[in-house]
Amino acid sequence: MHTFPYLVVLLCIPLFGAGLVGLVGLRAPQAARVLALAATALELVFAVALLVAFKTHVGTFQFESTHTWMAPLGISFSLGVDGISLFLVLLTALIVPIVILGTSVGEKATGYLAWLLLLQGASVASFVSLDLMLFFFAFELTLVPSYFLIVKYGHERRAYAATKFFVMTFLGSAFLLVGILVLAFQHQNQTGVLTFSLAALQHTTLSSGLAVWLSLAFLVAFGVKAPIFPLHTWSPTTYREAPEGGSMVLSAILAKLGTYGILRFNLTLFPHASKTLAPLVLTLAAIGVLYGAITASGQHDMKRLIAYSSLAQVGFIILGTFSFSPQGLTGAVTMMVNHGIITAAFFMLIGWIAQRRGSFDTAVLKGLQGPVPVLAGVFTVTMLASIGLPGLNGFVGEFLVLIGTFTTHRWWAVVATTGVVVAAMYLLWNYQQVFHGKADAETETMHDLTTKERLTIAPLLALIVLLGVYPKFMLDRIEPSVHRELAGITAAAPATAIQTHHVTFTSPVGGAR
Amino acid sequence: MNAYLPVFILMIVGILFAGLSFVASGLLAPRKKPTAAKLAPYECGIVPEREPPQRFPVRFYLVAMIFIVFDIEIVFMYPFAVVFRQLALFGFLEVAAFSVVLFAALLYLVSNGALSWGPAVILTRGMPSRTSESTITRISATKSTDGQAA
Amino acid sequence: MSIPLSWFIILATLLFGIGAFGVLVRRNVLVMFMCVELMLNAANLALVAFARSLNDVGGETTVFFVLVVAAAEVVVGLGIVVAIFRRRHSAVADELSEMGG
Amino acid sequence: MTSLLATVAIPDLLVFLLGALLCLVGAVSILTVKNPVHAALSLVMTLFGIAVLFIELQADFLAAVQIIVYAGAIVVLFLFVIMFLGVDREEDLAVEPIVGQRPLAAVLITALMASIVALGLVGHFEVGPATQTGMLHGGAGNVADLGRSVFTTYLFAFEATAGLLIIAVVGAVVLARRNNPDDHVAESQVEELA
Amino acid sequence: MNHLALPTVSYAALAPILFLLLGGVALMVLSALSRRPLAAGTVTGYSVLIGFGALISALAEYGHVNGAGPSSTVASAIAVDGFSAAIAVTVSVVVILASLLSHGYLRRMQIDAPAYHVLALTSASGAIIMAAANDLVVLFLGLEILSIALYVLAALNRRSAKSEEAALKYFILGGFSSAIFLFGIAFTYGATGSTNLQVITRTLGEGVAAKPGLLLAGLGLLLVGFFFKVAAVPFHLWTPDVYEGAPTPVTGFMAAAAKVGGFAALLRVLLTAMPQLSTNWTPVVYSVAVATLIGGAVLMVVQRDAKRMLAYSSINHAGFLLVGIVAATSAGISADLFYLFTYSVTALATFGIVTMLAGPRDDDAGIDRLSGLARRHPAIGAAMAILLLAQAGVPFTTGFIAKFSVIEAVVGHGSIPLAIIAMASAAVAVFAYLRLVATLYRTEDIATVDLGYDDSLTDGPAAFAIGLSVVVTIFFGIFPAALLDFGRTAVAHLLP
Repeated sequence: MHTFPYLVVLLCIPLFGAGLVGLVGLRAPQAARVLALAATALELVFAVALLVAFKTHVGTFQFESTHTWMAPLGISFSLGVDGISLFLVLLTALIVPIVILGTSVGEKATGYLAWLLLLQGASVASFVSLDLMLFFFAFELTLVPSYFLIVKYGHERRAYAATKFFVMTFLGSAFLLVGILVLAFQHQNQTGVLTFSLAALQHTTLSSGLAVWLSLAFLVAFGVKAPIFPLHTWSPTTYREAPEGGSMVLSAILAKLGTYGILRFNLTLFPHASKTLAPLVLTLAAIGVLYGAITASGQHDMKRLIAYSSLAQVGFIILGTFSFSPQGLTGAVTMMVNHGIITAAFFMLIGWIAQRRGSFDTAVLKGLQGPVPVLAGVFTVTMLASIGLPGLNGFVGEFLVLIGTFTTHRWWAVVATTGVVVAAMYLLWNYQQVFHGKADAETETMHDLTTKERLTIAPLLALIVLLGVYPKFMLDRIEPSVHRELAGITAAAPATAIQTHHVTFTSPVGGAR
Repeated sequence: MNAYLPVFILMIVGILFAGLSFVASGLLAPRKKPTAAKLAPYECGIVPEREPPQRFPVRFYLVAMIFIVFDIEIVFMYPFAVVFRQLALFGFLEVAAFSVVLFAALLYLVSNGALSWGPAVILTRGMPSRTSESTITRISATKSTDGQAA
Repeated sequence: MSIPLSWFIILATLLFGIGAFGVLVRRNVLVMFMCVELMLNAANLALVAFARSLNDVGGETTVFFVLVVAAAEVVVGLGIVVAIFRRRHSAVADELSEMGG
Repeated sequence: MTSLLATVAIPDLLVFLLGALLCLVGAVSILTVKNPVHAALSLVMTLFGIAVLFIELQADFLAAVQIIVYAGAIVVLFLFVIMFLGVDREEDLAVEPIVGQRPLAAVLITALMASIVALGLVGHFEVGPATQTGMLHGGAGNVADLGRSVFTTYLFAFEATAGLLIIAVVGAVVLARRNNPDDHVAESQVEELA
Repeated sequence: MNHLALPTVSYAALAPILFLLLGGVALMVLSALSRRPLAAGTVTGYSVLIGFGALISALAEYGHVNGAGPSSTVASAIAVDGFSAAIAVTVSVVVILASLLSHGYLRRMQIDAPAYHVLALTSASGAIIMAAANDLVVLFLGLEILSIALYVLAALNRRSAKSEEAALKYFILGGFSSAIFLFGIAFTYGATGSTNLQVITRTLGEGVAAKPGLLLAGLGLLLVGFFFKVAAVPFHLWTPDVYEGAPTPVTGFMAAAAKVGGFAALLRVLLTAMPQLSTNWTPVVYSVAVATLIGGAVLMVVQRDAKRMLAYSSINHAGFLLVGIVAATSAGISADLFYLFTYSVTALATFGIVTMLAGPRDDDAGIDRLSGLARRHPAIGAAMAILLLAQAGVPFTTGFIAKFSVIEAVVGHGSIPLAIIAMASAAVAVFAYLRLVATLYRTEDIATVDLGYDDSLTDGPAAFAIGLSVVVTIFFGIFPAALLDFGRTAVAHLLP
């Protein structure tokens, strides 16, 4: 079929854009900024075009394109997009231009822009790659730009934060690589073909023990990135120390790499192991929800607060993913997108507040409502969305996740619901702390959002409302893919214990049954 | 082993000779131990303020090189000489190649003045080895280029 | 019958060990070189002993090449020592001449 | 001892003991003497002892070569350099020890030697199949054997040694130059001295 | 008595070695005969030509082997197989790049160019001899040719006392390890009755070798000698000092040629001569690999001197190469071949850039010299960044493919823990590399030390070589198929 190679284009624009910006920036930083905006705008255009061309109600991968690449290593260059990855690609394409518009890191911004574009390219690549090694390439590639974004443009303790983030994530992906390789060799032993293509590896028969081990290896990698509860320790520091733009990208896009990876690879490749591990993961997710919510309520620093609240949100996403129910999965996907939009808005607003008032500290910030009503209004809407107020986009995902989880794993759903309540409490409390009350002299002098800023935040706000009132638009495209996923999970034959001739594994969770 | 009887006898004789000469020197040499002043190099009565630059010119070192190189070559020549009839032309060519390389090495050494004897250049010009000027110039040179001279 | 192989090997090992010890603990570079030579000779001894008990010429031939290697090593090593010494020497001379004016 | 006398011919035993004694005394004194000149002389002693052992092993030619090359050339070069540098004064050229303390070294080395000997004993010092490279005659006859193997089996090695000699010569010349190229006056010094 | 089996010599197979060796001799004669010293440019051009000659003949040998299959020549002292041809190709590339990179340096430092190139060419030939050696004696001689020439080269920077100190340290520990190696040869010879690798492996195969006693002693000593040469922890103590003290281009050459030669010989001895003993040597290599991976990476992080840091990074790379040996499969060998080639290129170029930054005395490569380099010289800074990222193993560079294929091999061999340890060490190392890259792009507090290198940054040949290496690094990082196949075909024609 000769369709327009949307995905390849979506990959190339930011990558070449990054190089171009880097070169131009040496001479003319201003031109670089314009160029970067142009590139991201073009990216967004093509992403929307992709959305338009995307066939609704089709569950399978679309726009698939496979080229041989590194044949000796069995790595192929195969791309494809389905309802799950579609909106994540859109999210990526949307957030980055807004980041470029809405944040600034002073004069020497060339590197900042180039790294952002590279990051965008890598993220899109990992969302649309159907070859595990290609995914791994992209997954790794996101590390480098993120590291430099943090370490060069972050706040005081940026070096520490960047190191922590980098080392933890890389160690996680070490397990991922080994896991992928083991899986590939299993497949090779059974079929004699060395390949990393998702479609092929899907049909590898694994002894239940081995499957559990592999799925754990994958979980560690993605869990660090997401982050899931015990592996989250890097995230508050990093979100806090990263530049606002960095935090936006990290929380809105990179975190989704983790959740997406779990949804796409763990569930597809190790359905049974995922079922075996479900109790464990669900528990961790529920703990994450509560822990995030409670810790958040103790924060005085707004960025850390958002960091912990998104830990809770990610907990929800994982909950939905491992509920193995259509609503749950759909909710998870929806929530990835919505959470991306909401946190991006949060971090940008906080950045603007800090610009004006020079602090992230809720103890310092008081009574902003008076001097900056518009900002306060926008913040209110975002916050309500994040709480999950019906009619705003936050609601849809949370609701679906809770329904889905409740049908299959009741008690975890109950725990999570309490998490929602706590979340509502701390956000409202924090809100009234910051925006109500008596503004001090310095706060009085703050000026409200400029037109440029209003235009920058407008799209996010619009989406918050639109996706809240008309979620069907998304759900129609997501559900078919979700159903396909679930069909694959349920259809998969019961695990048969295969003893491979050189490696023998035993399950950590009593898997060998 | 009998073949080596003469060797042993020679060895013993040599040891005896060495021992005797030590004893003799002990008997004949003056008893007094030389003082530090006696051991110091004689510079017109002035106390030497620095030791002489070198004991030998380094060129002797190159001569030693030549010696070693040819020593090795000889070591290989001997067994070759024993069997060269069997090795015939082939063996001859091998050794020829080897010797050519060695000759090249010799050439290099000679071109680097390993064998250029005779009175040294500057002495014939009759210039003293180190005058205050030379020292000053040298120090300034070293200062300008290689910061700390120590 | 002649001396058993094991005696030679044990002796060679002893010499080798003494040489290695010297390399590790002596501070005088020249003595260190000598200890390396000692180790090489220990290897030679072992080679010849093996050659004899194997009644095989290979070991003795190897000793030849070891000799050449040893010669080359010594030449270069002593060359390095000479270079270092002359640098230090000149340094010393400079200081003294500074003092002397 | 009696068993030894039973198995080993007396002259052999004597020659071996003589050689071993020379070797060990020389080796130990290399370790212990302070003055490098003495160390070099004790090295000569060891080499001589090894030559004696070569004779005991009927490798006469190698014994001769051992004396000629080692005692005759290499040690002479050592002594030459010692004199040349005037390091017969103790520890003039001391550099920091490459590896740390003596006890550690002693333990390591002892362990090494012990394990080697132990392995040898485990295998009863058995050797592999005999005469794979070529026949080896005893005494004066083995020069021919050497010749044959050097110029056939080990031909490549023989030619490769030429490369080694090249390196040695070039290296010696390069290293013997004056140190600091900026030190022009000193250059003339060397000219004058040589 | 008059019939003596004279060895047959296939000069085509020896061509790469002969090119380098005789090229060196010829250059020596030229410099001896010429009235005034040869111009640096002439000499550089000459040795680049020699390198090309070696490269072409090596490729020819490779092609010939692919047709005719592996064989041996000069009384089976030299193996004529894909492996040695591939290594010969690598070494020739190293020679070409190294001579280009050293050109400007030799002029600036007033180093006797002919001597330098004679030594470099000869020692490169030593590396090829090591790889092609089918006889322990030949291997030993190759090792010595390589090492002794490097001792001299390390002492060539006459403006810094560090250089000679480094040479001395290198020489002593090198001689020490050579002696150990030789002792190992002696025992192996005693236990198997021959120094010829094929005879040895046949003897081991037929089980007519001596009881494991002497054999294991020999194997152990050989391994120790090798570990010294390839700077594996805990035998690496000489590496940082030597790398730091030696003239920077020599350090680059050392890092490339010595590693290639050492690992080639190690691979050949362990995997073609002593596969039967793998149960004995695998645990040793395994544990040393672990130590090397971790030690290299961890110590790398704490370095404040670029050359020392790169020294430890080379140790970490050695760890990865050892991992490839643990996976004693053809996949492992070909992975190591790929790794050796790509590592040599990137390491050489990296040191080439450090050479450009070396001051007038080349005795200080502190990291602060690199600080903000990319601000002042974007092109060089970018090249350095790319090369460092390649060494770090970032995707779309040869470094990633190399690490990946090694890991793939070892996972295929089934030792998962080693793979995980390797990746973890890579994680630590990557952090160090990234920190250095960040230093390159630092805007604030750009180095205040006097960097007297602005003339050296306009060093044509070096710049060309670095650019070439960067292109190679990226191109084969994105399209590695050809190079990987090259390695596999080479291993397919390995002399048994």
